[in-house]
Amino acid sequence: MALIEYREALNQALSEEIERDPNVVLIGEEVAQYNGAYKVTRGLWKKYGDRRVVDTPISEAAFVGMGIGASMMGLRPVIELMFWSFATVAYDQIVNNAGQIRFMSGGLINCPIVIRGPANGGTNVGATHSHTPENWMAAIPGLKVVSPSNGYDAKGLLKTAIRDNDPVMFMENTLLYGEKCEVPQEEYLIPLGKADFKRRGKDVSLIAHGRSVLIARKAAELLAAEHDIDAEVLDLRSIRPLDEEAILETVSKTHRVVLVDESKPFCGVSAQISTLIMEKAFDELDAPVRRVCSLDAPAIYSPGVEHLQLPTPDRVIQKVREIC
Amino acid sequence: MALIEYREALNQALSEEIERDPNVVLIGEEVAQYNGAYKVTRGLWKKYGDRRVVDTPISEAAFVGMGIGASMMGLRPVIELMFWSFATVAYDQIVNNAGQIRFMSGGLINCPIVIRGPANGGTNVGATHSHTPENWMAAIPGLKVVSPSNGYDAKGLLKTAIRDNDPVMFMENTLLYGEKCEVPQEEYLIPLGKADFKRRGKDVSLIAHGRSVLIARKAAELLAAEHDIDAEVLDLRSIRPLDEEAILETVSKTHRVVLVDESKPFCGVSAQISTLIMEKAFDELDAPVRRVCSLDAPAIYSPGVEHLQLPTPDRVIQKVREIC
Amino acid sequence: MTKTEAIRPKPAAKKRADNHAMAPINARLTPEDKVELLRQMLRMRRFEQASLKFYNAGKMGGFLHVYIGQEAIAAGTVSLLGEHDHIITAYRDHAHALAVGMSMNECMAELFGKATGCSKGKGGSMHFFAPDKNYWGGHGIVAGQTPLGLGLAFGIKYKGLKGAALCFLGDGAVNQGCFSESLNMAALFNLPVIYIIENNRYSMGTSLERSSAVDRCLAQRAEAYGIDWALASGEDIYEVRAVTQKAIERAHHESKPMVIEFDTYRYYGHSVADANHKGGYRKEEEIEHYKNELDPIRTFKARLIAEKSLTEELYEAIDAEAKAEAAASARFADESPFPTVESVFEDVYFEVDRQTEAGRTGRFFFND
Amino acid sequence: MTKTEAIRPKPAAKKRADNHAMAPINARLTPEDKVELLRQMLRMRRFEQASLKFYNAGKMGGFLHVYIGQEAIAAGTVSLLGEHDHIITAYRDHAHALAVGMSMNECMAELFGKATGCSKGKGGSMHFFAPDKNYWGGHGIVAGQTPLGLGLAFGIKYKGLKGAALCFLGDGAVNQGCFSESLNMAALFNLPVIYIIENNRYSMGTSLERSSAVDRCLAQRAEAYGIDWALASGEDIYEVRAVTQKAIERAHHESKPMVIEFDTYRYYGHSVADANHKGGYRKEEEIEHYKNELDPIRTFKARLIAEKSLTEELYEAIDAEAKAEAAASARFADESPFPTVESVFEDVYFEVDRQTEAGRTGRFFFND
Ligand SMILES: Cc1ncc(C[n+]2csc(CCOP(=O)(O)OP(=O)(O)O)c2C)c(N)n1
Ligand SMILES: Cc1ncc(C[n+]2csc(CCOP(=O)(O)OP(=O)(O)O)c2C)c(N)n1
Ligand SMILES: [Mg+2]
Ligand SMILES: [Mg+2]
Repeated sequence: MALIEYREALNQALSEEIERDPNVVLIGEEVAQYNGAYKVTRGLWKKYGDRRVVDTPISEAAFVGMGIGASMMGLRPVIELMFWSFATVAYDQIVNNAGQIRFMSGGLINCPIVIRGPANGGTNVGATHSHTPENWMAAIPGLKVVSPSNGYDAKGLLKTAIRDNDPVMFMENTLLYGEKCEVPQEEYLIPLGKADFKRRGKDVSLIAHGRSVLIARKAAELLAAEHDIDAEVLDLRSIRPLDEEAILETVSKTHRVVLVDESKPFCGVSAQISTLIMEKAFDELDAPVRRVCSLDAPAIYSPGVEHLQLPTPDRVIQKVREIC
Repeated sequence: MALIEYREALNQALSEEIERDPNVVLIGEEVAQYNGAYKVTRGLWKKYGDRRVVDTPISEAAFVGMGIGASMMGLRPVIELMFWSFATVAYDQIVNNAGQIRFMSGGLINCPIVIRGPANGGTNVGATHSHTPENWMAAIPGLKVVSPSNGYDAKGLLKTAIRDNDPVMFMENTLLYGEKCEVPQEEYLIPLGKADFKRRGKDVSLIAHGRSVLIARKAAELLAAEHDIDAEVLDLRSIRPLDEEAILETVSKTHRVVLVDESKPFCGVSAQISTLIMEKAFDELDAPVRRVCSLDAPAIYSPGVEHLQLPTPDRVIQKVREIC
Repeated sequence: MTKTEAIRPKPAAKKRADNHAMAPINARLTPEDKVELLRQMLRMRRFEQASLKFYNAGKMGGFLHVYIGQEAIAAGTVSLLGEHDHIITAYRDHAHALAVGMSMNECMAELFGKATGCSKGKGGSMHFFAPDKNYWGGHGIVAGQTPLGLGLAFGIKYKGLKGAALCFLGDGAVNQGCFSESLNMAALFNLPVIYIIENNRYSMGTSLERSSAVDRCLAQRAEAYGIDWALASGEDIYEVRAVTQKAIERAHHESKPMVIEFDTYRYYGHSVADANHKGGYRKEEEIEHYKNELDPIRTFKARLIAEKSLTEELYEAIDAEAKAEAAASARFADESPFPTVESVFEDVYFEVDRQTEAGRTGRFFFND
Repeated sequence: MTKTEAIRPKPAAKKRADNHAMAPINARLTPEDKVELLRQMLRMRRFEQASLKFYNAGKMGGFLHVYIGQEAIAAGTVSLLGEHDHIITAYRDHAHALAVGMSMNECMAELFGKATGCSKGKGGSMHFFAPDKNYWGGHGIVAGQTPLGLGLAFGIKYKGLKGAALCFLGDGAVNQGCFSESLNMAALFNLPVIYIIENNRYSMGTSLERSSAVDRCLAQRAEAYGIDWALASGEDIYEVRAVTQKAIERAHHESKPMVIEFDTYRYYGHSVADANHKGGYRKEEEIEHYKNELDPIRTFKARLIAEKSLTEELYEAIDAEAKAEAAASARFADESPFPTVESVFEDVYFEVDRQTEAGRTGRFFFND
């Protein structure tokens, strides 16, 4: 198996799907000649040319909408948002067109589009560029939301997302792009809606997605080493569809849960998971579900502070110890 | 006290604040000469003229942004969105400008704007026009969200919102505009962040906001009459700030909660309230918190079906009986 | 870049009309073809008149935006479309639907919110679709369809087809930013999209002058992007066809976008809510002027009778047939069942509906 | 409507430059005034060169978009502003900040993310603000500031003041829909907003030709809204002042909007990430051409020396002073403390910060 970067894993997924399906087309700002702001699309324009890899002006609403329109006709556009934060200017196209058109047409129109890009804080780019819009998107029935925590998952999930016939919001992470991971040479797919136990444990469940999975794993290691607490780490991988079975499985095993979620707490994904556990596994709980989220304020720029606004292993450990 | 419509109560609030503060200006589509799509601004243009009541083109991003810019300079714009659903096209201005500018400027810039309009389903206007964006907005620290359930509250809360120095998202309801309610002649204000017990009871707490309060009250009546269950009804009035004290008070009194929330369930306001109760009142609960939300799909047009997609007293009663 | 058509020289209207009638695309019409165009316009009108009646009888909910007065545009443009030409419009979408060949039954049933409607009662008046007929809706968010139209054109070009995407929008819709963005991209990528502005002079209660700052006209805004444009009468179906045909040819042969603005007028209110709104934002005389002088059906009928392609009797027969068809569609709609409540969970996710592997993995819906 | 200035006739540049120098707004400048303009440009450049150095030394995070090469625009336009004139720009905002009179200390400290920064370390490079100096930022979302600029103009007009709002944006930003929407509203409402397009020919790695379809130039898009526009050199501070002054006068006296496009160039990359990007999307010779032939500081310096308003010695002294000021600001920034973690909950809600009644009612923050 090759040890490759998360960005390279995504690049392979894109390249393989372009080769596989003539309807796959990449569209976005700087994705072609510039190789992508974060180099996820490196080399693809050179290899596949103008038709398959398309640079756009700074007009997110129009190029996301263009992708939706093209997907209705059977293309499989993969749209890059340079940052998921910029979804704010394309929100109408995503919510009302990608999200509602299948329903409003009584199932006549499909929208097999993928919208992808990084969605995270932690790089000191300030409040407007550090949104984590999983909840804005997953709140909309009709959309799917995926958030891979490592390169292996990223590749398998992105290939699945591209072949999926529904609109998939694919949320990556600039802090993960350079992380390395083993990825097999052979083709593989990872289904959406299937969470993954990244660590088995018996005392407490840490449920997370995206980079928060790394925080949870780090916390789990420290809990084992320093506090004799054996934590299980469940990586949701996709937010909608959601692997409810896996969540309930781990809750009924450990009876204690800490959610780790870089989103803001109010109506964030963690609020939904907590509610789900309340609704489906109330009697399994030996303690209230705890959450570790980003501190509930706009993202601060200061490099001296921003990392403390995000979930840290320390904060996870503290919450775990409150309930263990 | 005069018995007036909810829309008239809002109209009075606008009129009084225009008179009171020369910086208050109403801006939006059809708010002036047409008297508002739902007639909330009726008569105001005629009375106060072009300067105070301004019709705009169909350019939500620009006129919301214009309002934000003007508010930075000390005006108090009250922007009407013909439907809150159209916030999708102005989402960037709301989230990134209204929501972040105070923080990003280290507190140098204030944004005393109100954005108001109806946010509800139930009028058979289809999926794109029936969004309930409380959660999209309240998820953003920096914004405030208000949702009054009757004319008395609507008037007092709107006047407070206009005088508030932070951006307030004020969500009304087309199905309530015609509802009548007693409103005093004298001026009054209702603070944001103060929930209101619309009915006292001891067996179960129904927590709701907006029109769902009416559903909860109806359910409470039926529960009393037919099932001998004495339900308490708490009207949140504002979503952010949130009256956590009142929520915890009722939970510790009844130990059983059903949330009634017209939003979709995934990451909706009800998910946040359920999570809050989990976090702060877990030991007070004798049963899991239950939710009654809109059925989790885009809003159906069909007049024969849409009312069943929204919370109904029947569905509330069913949930209450599951836990009582 | 140059504009294709000068601003309509009002005094020379008669002469212009004759010119358009002689445009090859019109000159080659048989009398039967012409009568068919008229019949389509009549069907639109009778369908919508029936819909108004049943709306007022409480058979529908929400909005009903009728197109009455504008029929020459939908009928004329759609009559030109070939296999690879596609169309998409806003919420005032009934006429375009009938023009592409959707049945009155499925349309009326949709208005009634019935399971037999074209969108199974899920979309309503604003959301008619028939992708099998290259009709992509029916969109409620003002100008939200304009990037989708761009996408249709992108798809056509990507697939190497000779086709055009006709994307309709209103005079108020031009002021939504995504339309400007789309114009820039259409020009930059040479996409075969034709934006057709149906300028009926009002967006709800706001007159054109109060919503749009322009130099000469709305279509001229295309110039800023180097896009060719035309301003034409939307009341004369020959003119509609002649002007649109040029744009389609250019799209087919040069893969170039174009913007066409058609002058037109709606006789009713914006939606049923102000259907009877008179003396408010529009003067009674103004409405009467359009109805009496410029009605697309009336003028076309007169022309066909004058040139003997049509008799009064034939007209009456066609009209009676259209009325009967509309009435029958209302009966069909009325007798059809509502969708079930459970059906709200259908047509949300493709994968769930088909129960593919992807549709069975994980949870998709979150009702408690 | 007519354009104020024809497309720049390159061969006649010399003559044109002399004309601008003789424009009243420039003719009345004393030698001291002129030296002051130069000094401002130098301060901008030295500040940013220092910021680059400390960025590379790991003292900052995130983005750093430097303005080097474009200084004549910020210095020239801001030098014209009076009490009721306001400005707002995008993320390339350091020079505008210094021009309005913000101190290097508070700016550099902001870049370092320190509590002593103009935004208390919360905003960073893209978010400098000084409302007390009529400077409204500093905005990271491309074109997101354009409706805010409209709002500033609305505020000025509403309050009955004689003022203008100068809203800067890039050549890539013109393709965001909210800018087009703003142009329409500016024209419709006759708002005194002046949109200044700083056309440095690239948006990140995309050349103007690949991002914008135009007829003649970007500013000409204003024509579609009946707005007057100008295309001018952004390298000659006299020209910048002369053209901008006309727009300001019009805004003050007629409350009319205007769009100005200034040709300019950035010597460094879009942001630090591609700061040394050479031979990629831009040719080395192109960069050298601008640096050698059109540098706003170099050419203005030469002009002042030629007309004897400046000596080499004075220039060296000013330059040394600017460098020293920048170096001192870095020391100040370095020695300043970071904000506390708790401070993330400050400056979110006015009412909470002031602990007004409204700020004490209900819960505002939701950390578990
Ligand atoms: C983004 C958005 N804003 C506002 C509305 C409400 N609205 C629906 S139609 C309309 C007027 C549109 O006028 P025009 O584009 O001229 O089309 P017409 O109705 O005349 O066909 C308005 C304001 C909407 N549907 N979407
Ligand atoms: C809505 C949005 N899309 C994309 C970006 C990323 N981005 C930041 S600057 C930029 C290029 C802008 O170029 P231009 O307007 O020419 O300004 P310049 O950088 O040349 O000053 C891009 C694509 C963003 N910040 N916001
Ligand atoms: Mg119109
Ligand atoms: Mg640029």
